Amino acid sequence: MSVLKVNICGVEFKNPVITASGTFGYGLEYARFIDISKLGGISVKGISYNEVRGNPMPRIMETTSGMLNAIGLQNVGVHKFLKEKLPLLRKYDTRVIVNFWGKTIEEYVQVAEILDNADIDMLEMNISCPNVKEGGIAFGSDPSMTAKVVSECRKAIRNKPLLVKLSPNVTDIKPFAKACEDSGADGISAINTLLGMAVNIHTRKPYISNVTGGLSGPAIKPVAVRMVHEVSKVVKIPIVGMGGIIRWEDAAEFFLVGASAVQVGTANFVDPELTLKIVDGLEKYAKSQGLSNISELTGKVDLSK
Amino acid sequence: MSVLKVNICGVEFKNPVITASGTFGYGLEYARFIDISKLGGISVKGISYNEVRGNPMPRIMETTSGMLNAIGLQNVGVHKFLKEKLPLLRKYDTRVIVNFWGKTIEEYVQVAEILDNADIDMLEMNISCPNVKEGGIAFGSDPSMTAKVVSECRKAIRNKPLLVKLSPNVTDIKPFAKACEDSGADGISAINTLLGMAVNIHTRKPYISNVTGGLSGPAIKPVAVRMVHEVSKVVKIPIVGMGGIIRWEDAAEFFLVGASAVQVGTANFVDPELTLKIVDGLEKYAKSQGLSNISELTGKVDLSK
Amino acid sequence: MKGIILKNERLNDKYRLMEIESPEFAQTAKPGQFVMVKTGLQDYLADPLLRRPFGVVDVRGNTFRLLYMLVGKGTRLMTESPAGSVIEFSSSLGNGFKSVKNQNIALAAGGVGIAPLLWIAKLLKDDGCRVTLYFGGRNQEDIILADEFRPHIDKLIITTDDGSIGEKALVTAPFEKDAAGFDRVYACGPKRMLQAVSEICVKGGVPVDVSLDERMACGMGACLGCIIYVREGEETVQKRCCVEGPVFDGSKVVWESVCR
Amino acid sequence: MKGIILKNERLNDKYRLMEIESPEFAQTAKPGQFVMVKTGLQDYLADPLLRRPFGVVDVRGNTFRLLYMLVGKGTRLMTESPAGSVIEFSSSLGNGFKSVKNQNIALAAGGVGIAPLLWIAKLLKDDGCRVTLYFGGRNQEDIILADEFRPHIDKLIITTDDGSIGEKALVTAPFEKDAAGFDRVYACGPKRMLQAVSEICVKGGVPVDVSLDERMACGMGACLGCIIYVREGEETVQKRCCVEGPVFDGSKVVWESVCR
Ligand SMILES: Cc1cc2nc3c(=O)[nH]c(=O)nc-3n(C[C@H](O)[C@H](O)[C@H](O)COP(=O)(O)OP(=O)(O)OC[C@H]3O[C@@H](n4cnc5c(N)ncnc54)[C@H](O)[C@@H]3O)c2cc1C
Ligand SMILES: Cc1cc2nc3c(=O)[nH]c(=O)nc-3n(C[C@H](O)[C@H](O)[C@H](O)COP(=O)(O)OP(=O)(O)OC[C@H]3O[C@@H](n4cnc5c(N)ncnc54)[C@H](O)[C@@H]3O)c2cc1C
Ligand SMILES: Cc1cc2nc3c(=O)[nH]c(=O)nc-3n(C[C@H](O)[C@H](O)[C@H](O)COP(=O)(O)O)c2cc1C
Ligand SMILES: Cc1cc2nc3c(=O)[nH]c(=O)nc-3n(C[C@H](O)[C@H](O)[C@H](O)COP(=O)(O)O)c2cc1C
Ligand code: FES
Ligand code: FES
Repeated sequence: MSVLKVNICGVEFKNPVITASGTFGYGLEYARFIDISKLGGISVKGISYNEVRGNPMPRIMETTSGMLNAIGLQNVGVHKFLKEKLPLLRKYDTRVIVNFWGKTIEEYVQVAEILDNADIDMLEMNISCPNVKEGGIAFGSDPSMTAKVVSECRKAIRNKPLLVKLSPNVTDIKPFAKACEDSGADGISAINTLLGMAVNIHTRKPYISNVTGGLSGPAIKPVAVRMVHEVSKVVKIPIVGMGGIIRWEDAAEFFLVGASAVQVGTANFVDPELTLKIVDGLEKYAKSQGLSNISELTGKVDLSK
Repeated sequence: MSVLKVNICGVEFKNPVITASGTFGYGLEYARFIDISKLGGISVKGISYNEVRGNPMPRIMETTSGMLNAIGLQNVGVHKFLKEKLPLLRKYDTRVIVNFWGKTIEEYVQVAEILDNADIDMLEMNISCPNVKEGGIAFGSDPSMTAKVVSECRKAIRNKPLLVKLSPNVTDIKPFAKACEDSGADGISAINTLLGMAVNIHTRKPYISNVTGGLSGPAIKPVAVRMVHEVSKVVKIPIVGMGGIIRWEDAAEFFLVGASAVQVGTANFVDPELTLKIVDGLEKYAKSQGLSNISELTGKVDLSK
Repeated sequence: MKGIILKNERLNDKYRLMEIESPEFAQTAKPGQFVMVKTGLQDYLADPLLRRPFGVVDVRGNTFRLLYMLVGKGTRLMTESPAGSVIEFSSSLGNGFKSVKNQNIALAAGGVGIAPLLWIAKLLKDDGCRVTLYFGGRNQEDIILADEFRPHIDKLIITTDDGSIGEKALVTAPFEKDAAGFDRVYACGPKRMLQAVSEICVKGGVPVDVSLDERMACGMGACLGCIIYVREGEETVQKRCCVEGPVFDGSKVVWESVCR
Repeated sequence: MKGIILKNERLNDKYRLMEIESPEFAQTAKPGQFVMVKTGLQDYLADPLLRRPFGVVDVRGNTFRLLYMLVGKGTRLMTESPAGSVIEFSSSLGNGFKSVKNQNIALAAGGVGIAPLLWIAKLLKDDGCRVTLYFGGRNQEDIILADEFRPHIDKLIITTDDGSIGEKALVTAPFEKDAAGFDRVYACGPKRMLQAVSEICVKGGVPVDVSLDERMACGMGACLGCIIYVREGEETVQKRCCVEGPVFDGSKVVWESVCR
C-alpha cells in the first residue's frame, strides 16, 4: 500500500482517503460496519467549546443525486469529545482530524488551544458551515475575516497542523485560500456544502426546518473539482479535496486538479464500504498509471490544447 | 388553460413554461419534434451584435444528474437573427424572449436598441454566462457593474420589458437582484449555470476545452430554488425561475419560492416533450390545489414553524 | 450485505411484500429492527442516492421480508426489482422491540406501521402472551397482512377512516376503551397516532413502546439527521432514531417536537 | 418515441446488438441516420441524464437495430434492458448517407464504426454497386457483424492491430493500396482513421463521406455542443454534427479541429 502513503502537512497517512466531517460521526459509529483502520483518516463531526444541540428537525432531505442537510453542528462539546469519544477512536489505526468551530474568534481559539494539546493528528477549522448563523460562515464569506480567525488560531496552535475548510458559496474562492495560506494555515480543505433549498409542494413547507441546507453528494462534484482547481492555482500548501466523491475515479479527479488527499462524505451514507473501495481503486489506478506514489498525480491535469 | 395564463412584466403568456436560452436554439430546431405553440414562451440563444463562433470543442459533458457546457455564446448575431430566424419563429403562437449580451456596456446597449424595435415580446439580458470572459459575467459578479449595465440598457429600451438574468456564482445574490430592480429591470431571471469542471482521468484532460463549464440540470435545482427564494425576498418585480426543472413538481417548487414563471433548459435535451408535460402537470396541480390561477402559488412557501 | 429477491409481491396498488434470501441477515435480525435498502439495482448510478429504511417484517429460515408502501422514487424502483435479482442492504439496525412473557399485550398499528409488528406478535404469542391487534387504516387497501397475523393473535380489531372494512373510526377509539386492561402496548404508525396511543397509555399507566420513523441518511448514528427528543428526568435529551430507536418509550417522547 | 426491445444480444464482452420494434421509427429512418436513446428504463430518475446517440444499423419491417459498444454507464444500463421492455428514443436524426447506383464503392469501418455501414451496403449492392468493405479493429473482438455483411458486399478485407484476425495492420494500409480505384468511399470509425481515409481519398481524387461523432446533448441542433468545422470555399464554417451531419464530405472537414 505504500503507493498510497501520503504526507499531508507533516502527518503521514497510510492512504489519502479520509472520511469527511459530519458524515462519519466520531468514527466509532461505523466501526461496527467496516474496518475503520483501513481508512487513511477520519475527520470527526465539527466540535465546539460547549455541547450544541443543533437545529430542529427535519434536518435532511435527499435531492437529485445529492442531499440537503442542516444538522446545525450538533456535537458533544470539546471536553466530552476528548474524554468519551477520542480514547475509543484512538484504538484504531487511523489518523484523527478534528473539525472545529466557534461562534466567535475567541471560541475558535479556545477550542483550538484545547485540541492542540490533545492526542489528535490534525485540526480542521470549519469556517464554512452554511447551517448555523454563528457557525463560522461569517468568517468564510469575507477574506479579511478569514485572515483574522486563521491567524488568531494559528497563534494558539503550536503542536498540530491546521487545515482550514472553505465554503463554496462565494464569488471567488481564491482570495480565501490565499488568506488562509498567508495567515499560517498548513493546508486547505475544500469544499463544504453548497447552500440549497427544497420545498414539499404538497405541504408547501421547506423539507428542512432551517429552510435552507447544505447540498452535498455527486450532484456538486463538478463545482467542487472546479474550486479545488482554483485553489491549487493560488496556494502552495496541500489541499484536501472533497465534494461528491463516491468512487475512486472521483477521487482521482480531485488529485489531478491539485488535491493531495481527499475526503469522502455523503458516500458514507450511500454505502459505508465505498471508502474502502475507493482506497482499493486508487491503489490499482496508481499502479496502472505507473506511479510510485499517488502524490505524483497531484495537480497533473493536462491543460495543454 | 386560463388557470395557467400569466402576465409577466405586462406581457401575457398562455402558460408560464418558457424554454431557457441556449437550450432551445432559435426555437425552430424543435418545431419538428414538438408543437412549440404549446409553450408559454421561448428564450432564444444569447444574441450579440456580431456573429460569434463560440469556444473550441469539446463543449459539453454529462455529469451526475447534470451537464457541463461551455458553448461560448455561439450565435448568428442580431442582424441575422432578426432577418433569418425571427420571422420563422413568429409564425408560432408563443412568446419570444430574446436573450442578449455584449462584451462592453456599449455593445449591450447597441443590441438592446435594435431588439427594442424588433418584433419580439421581451428582452432578457444575460450578465451571467460563465463561459466567456467578456460574456457579461464581469457585469454579473459586482452589483455596481450590474447597476451600470442595467441602467444604461434601460435607457435604450423603451418599448419592451427587460428581464435580467443573474449568475449563481456569487456569495450573495440579493444585492444583484436589488441592483437590477433599482436600475429599472422589469423582472429577474435566475439562475444561470454554476461554474464547474470535470476531468477525464485517463487522458488527464478536462472534458471541456474551456477547462470550466456551466453546470445545469437536476443536480443544481436545490441551489436554484434557494437563490430564487432569496431574490424574492428583496425585489417586488417578477422572477422567472429556473435551474434543474425536468418535471412539473420542480416547476411548482419554483413558484412556491417566488417565481411567476419558469424556464426549462437541460430538460429539453433529456426529452423535448418534457416541457409540454410540465404544462399539463402544472395545470392539473393548480386545479387540484383549487387555484383559479397558477400565480396564486407564487411565493406561497409556508415558512411557519 | 447482499441478498436475492425471492418474491416481490403486489398486495394492492399501495403495498408490496418483498422476500429476500440472506442467511447472514436472517441470523442476526431481531424483531422491531430495520434495514437500510439500496433501492436501485445499479451501483454505478447515483439517483436515488441514499438507502431507504424499512422495518423487518419477519425472518423465516434464511429469508426475511419487507413490507413497503409506494411513496416516491425509491419504493417505485423497488417494485421493478424482479425475483431472482440481487438487492443490497445494511445489516439489521436499531434497538428493536423487547419481548415479554405471559402478559396481556396490545399491538396498535396504523397503515404500513403494521410492518414491524408481525414478528413481535409471533414471539409474544409463543411466550404465552395474550395478544390483541388494533389495526387502523384509511380504507380497506391499508388493511394488509391481517390473515398472517391471525394465528399469532387472540383478537383483531380493525378500523378504517371510511368504514370500508372494520369499524369506521380512528384506531385509537376502540383502543382507548380497552387500554387500561393491558400490561404493555407496542405501536407503530403515523406519529400523531403514536402520540395519541402514548397519551392513552400514560393516562392508563400502561407501558408503551412506539416505533418511530424519521428521514434517515445513514441509519448508523453518524449523520444526526434523525433526532428524537426524549425526556430523561428533568431533561430533554436527543436520541438518534436509528441507533437508540426506532423503538422508544412512548411515555418519554417529546411529542411536540416529533409531530411537526 | 417508444419501442419494444425484441432482442438485446451479447456479441462479446464489448458489443451488444439490440433490436427494437417501432413501426413509426422504422418507416422514417434512413441509412446513416442516428437516434438518441434514453438508456434508463425509468423516466423518474435523472442519472444518466442525457440520451445517447447511436447509429441505425438497419431497418427490417417494423424493427430497427442498434449496435452498441460498452463504454460507460449509459451503455452499461442498456445491457440491463431485457427483451420485452419498453425503450424510449428520438425520431431518426441527421442527414444520413446519400446512396448511389452502379459504382465501385469502398466502405471503411473502424471498430463500432461498422454500425451505420450495413444498411448502406445493402442499398448500394441492390442498386448495382460493387462493394468492398475494409474493416479494422484492435483485435478479433472488434470484428463483428462481418457475416451479416457478406451477402451485401463483394469483398471483405479485415485488419486488426494484433493480427488476431485478418491482416495485422491499420485498416488504412490495405485501403490506401486500392483507394484510387473506387468511385466513392463511405467511412465510419475513430476520427484519426477517418482523417487518414479522407486524406487518402483526397489524394486519389475519390469522393469520401465520413460519419463523425461528437458528444451530443440534444441531437436536434439546439445546444451547439457538437460542432464540426468544415471548409466552404475560402471559409471555415461551423456545422452541427447532429443536424448537418453526422455524415460530412471528408475532403472538407477541418481535421485539426475535429481530431483533438
Ligand atoms: C425506521 C423506519 C422504518 C420504516 N419502515 C417502513 C416499512 O416497513 N415499510 C414502509 O413502507 N416504509 C417504512 N418506512 C418509511 C420508508 O423509509 C419511506 O417510505 C421510504 O424511504 C420512501 O422512499 P421513496 O424513495 O419511495 O420516497 P421519496 O419521497 O422519493 O424519498 C425521498 C427521501 O425521503 C425519505 N422518506 C420519505 N418518506 C419517508 C418516511 N415516511 N420515513 C422516513 N423517510 C422517508 C426517503 O428515505 C428519502 O431519503 C420506515 C422508515 C423508518 C425511518
Ligand atoms: C452520431 C453518433 C452515432 C453513434 N453511433 C454509435 C453506435 O452505433 N454504436 C456505439 O456503440 N456508439 C455510437 N456512438 C457513440 C455513443 O454515443 C457513445 O459510446 C455513448 O454515448 C457512450 O455512452 P455511455 O453512457 O456508455 O458512456 P459515458 O462515458 O458514461 O457517457 C458520458 C457522456 O459522454 C458521451 N459520450 C461518450 N462517448 C462518446 C462518443 N464516442 N461519442 C459521443 N458521445 C460520447 C455520452 O453520450 C454521454 O453524454 C455514436 C455517437 C454519435 C455522436
Ligand atoms: C450530514 C452532514 C453533516 C456535515 N457536517 C459537517 C461539519 O460538522 N463540519 C464540516 O466541516 N463539514 C460538515 N459537512 C460537510 C462535509 O464534510 C463535506 O464537506 C460535504 O458534505 C461535501 O462532501 P460530500 O459531497 O462528499 O458529502 C457535513 C455534511 C453532511 C452531509
Ligand atoms: C448548452 C447550454 C447553453 C446555454 N446558453 C445560454 C445562453 O446563451 N444564455 C443564457 O442566458 N443562458 C444559457 N444557458 C443557461 C440556461 O438558460 C439555464 O439558465 C441553465 O441551464 C439552468 O437551467 P436548467 O438546469 O434547466 O438547464 C445555457 C445552458 C446550457 C445547458
Ligand atoms: S440516520 Fe444518520 S444518525 Fe440516524
Ligand atoms: S447535439 Fe445539440 S446541437 Fe448537436
